[in-house]
Amino acid sequence: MRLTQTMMRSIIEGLLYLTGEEGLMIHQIQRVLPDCTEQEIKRTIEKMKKEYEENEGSGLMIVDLPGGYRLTTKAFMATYAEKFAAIPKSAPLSQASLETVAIIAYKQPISRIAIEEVRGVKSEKALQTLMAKGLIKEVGRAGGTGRAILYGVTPVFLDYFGLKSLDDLPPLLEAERPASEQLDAFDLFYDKYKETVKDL
Amino acid sequence: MRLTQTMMRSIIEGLLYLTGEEGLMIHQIQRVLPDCTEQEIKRTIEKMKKEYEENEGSGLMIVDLPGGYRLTTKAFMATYAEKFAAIPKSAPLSQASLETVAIIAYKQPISRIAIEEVRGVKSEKALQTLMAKGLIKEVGRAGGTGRAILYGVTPVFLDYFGLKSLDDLPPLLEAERPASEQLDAFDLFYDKYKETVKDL
Amino acid sequence: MEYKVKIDAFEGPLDLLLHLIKTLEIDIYDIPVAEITDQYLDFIHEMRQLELDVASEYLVMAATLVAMKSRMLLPKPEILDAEPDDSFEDPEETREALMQQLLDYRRYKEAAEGLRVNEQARLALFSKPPSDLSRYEKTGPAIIPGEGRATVYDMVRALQQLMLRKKLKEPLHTKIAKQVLPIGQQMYQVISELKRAGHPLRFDELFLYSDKTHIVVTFLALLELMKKNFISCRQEENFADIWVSLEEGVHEIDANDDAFNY
Repeated sequence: MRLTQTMMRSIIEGLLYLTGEEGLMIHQIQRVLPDCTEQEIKRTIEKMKKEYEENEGSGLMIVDLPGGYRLTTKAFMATYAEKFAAIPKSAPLSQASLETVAIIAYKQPISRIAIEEVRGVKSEKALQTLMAKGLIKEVGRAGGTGRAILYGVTPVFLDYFGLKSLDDLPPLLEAERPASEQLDAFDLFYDKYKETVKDL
Repeated sequence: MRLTQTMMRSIIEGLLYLTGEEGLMIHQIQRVLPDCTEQEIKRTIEKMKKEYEENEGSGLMIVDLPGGYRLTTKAFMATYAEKFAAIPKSAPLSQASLETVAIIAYKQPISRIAIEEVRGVKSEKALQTLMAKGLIKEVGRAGGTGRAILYGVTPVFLDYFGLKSLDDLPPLLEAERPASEQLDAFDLFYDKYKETVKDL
Repeated sequence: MEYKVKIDAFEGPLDLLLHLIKTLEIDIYDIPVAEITDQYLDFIHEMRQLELDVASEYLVMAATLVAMKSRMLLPKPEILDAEPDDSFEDPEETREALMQQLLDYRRYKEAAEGLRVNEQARLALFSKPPSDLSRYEKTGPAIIPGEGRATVYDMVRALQQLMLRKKLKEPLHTKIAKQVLPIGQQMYQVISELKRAGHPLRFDELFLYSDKTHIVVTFLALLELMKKNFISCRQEENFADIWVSLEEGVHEIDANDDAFNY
């Protein structure tokens, strides 16, 4: 018996609920609904996404994962969600860790020395933090003496930054772009960043 | 500012989702929405209940708890949840489980305490996982007070790791060698192996 | 110039330089070395006066800038000899290199800011923990998937990492007692162990201590004992455990026997 669109929607919603933060993979849905094509599943979920988004009476939404989807609360819910002590509020990454993981994401595989050359400062502690958080991992060894450890980002990295794949990373500004244009784009960022550190 | 009915509904839906199986108590909602009366909250949820129930496109429903409510999957979802639960997890063993099973393989029969001494961290959850997967089993009891359970690996372990017998376990490198040297020797071997399994 | 920003707000000398370039409205593609050097030094000086701990990286950059500035003040050496003076670093090249470094760092710093936006957005989304599906699980043998399996190498790797972790936790300095371990004494030790056990022992069970000297001496002792026919070693097949047992008549030997006088 073929499933109706409505039935399919309700089953997927139920599974999204059950899997929670783990996320629901498309291949898992296919195992549960073997009669549905990947196309149908994707189309249904895209429709659901839109419905959740447009329904102001709903506090939920569906976000993309690599190979699947996850049901989450909408962003406006953050303040209400945080009032629940059970939800641990994760601290954002330090600036050092953020810069380090950005360099790794764009230049992987890359050694500690190469990272430090770009940043101009020791980056050992940042690497340790990122390893501990599972955002990066050893992906191999460089040739030559010392056989330095090479680092790369993990699937946890994608999830942490809400990226579906590495292709979602914003393109790096080309160093070749005209100086003025490049500077403006940068200054916008920079001003925002420095606004918070004007004390002393 | 008073919340609209729509806003209230969406916040409660978000909270119901976040609390999941545990359920959401009315007094918890009041803490998050101090401006709403118990009456208003109850009325909103009763309305939501009806909406979920009548919406055939939804796999979810709200059930009453003493003093609160719980979001759960509709009864018809059970067969699909079963199908989902039967999907083998493709996630490889966690680092904790790997360490634990390795210690057991090389040092069996061994007690939980002894494993934790080697690992330096609690290992109960890893043991549970390994038991559930059938990779280890109880093989006896230690002498002395407490008569701690001793663990050993099973034939499933051999199968899982593609070993003909325990003698096929690679010899452990001597722990006495300098750490760096030890790692390098191993990495040489490991890199070769990993060349074939390049993930992310 | 006023210093409104704490040095803590900077991620190192490159970040500080970018800040100065911006506040002084300097063209990053044409950095006036003298000016930027003075400003940089002023900033560092101020920080030191405030008794802030200025990381060594900042001081290294200060030295580089000063060197660059002073070379720029010197006249270029005239090339009289055919051989160029290797010790002379062209300050223009140094300036170019610094500019490239700043541009490169700035790209990643910007990328990091982009990721910060992603991070903030992601941190605002919450999900419930996955439901316990065990009530839906049919009992039966645990199903273990074929794909994505850990291999035996993953397992050994995990153990190696664990051992390394332990190793790293150990104190760096340990007492090194120079000791002489006579082979004869170790031969006697091996025989005593075998006697006490009353049955054959696995080869590795005879290595009671893990220091190198002990392992080497024990190994030599075993070879010596085999040569003297005090013990025998048995191995069922390649790579199987080696079992060590006493030969007949060895039970009577005591520590004062000449055989152990090494």
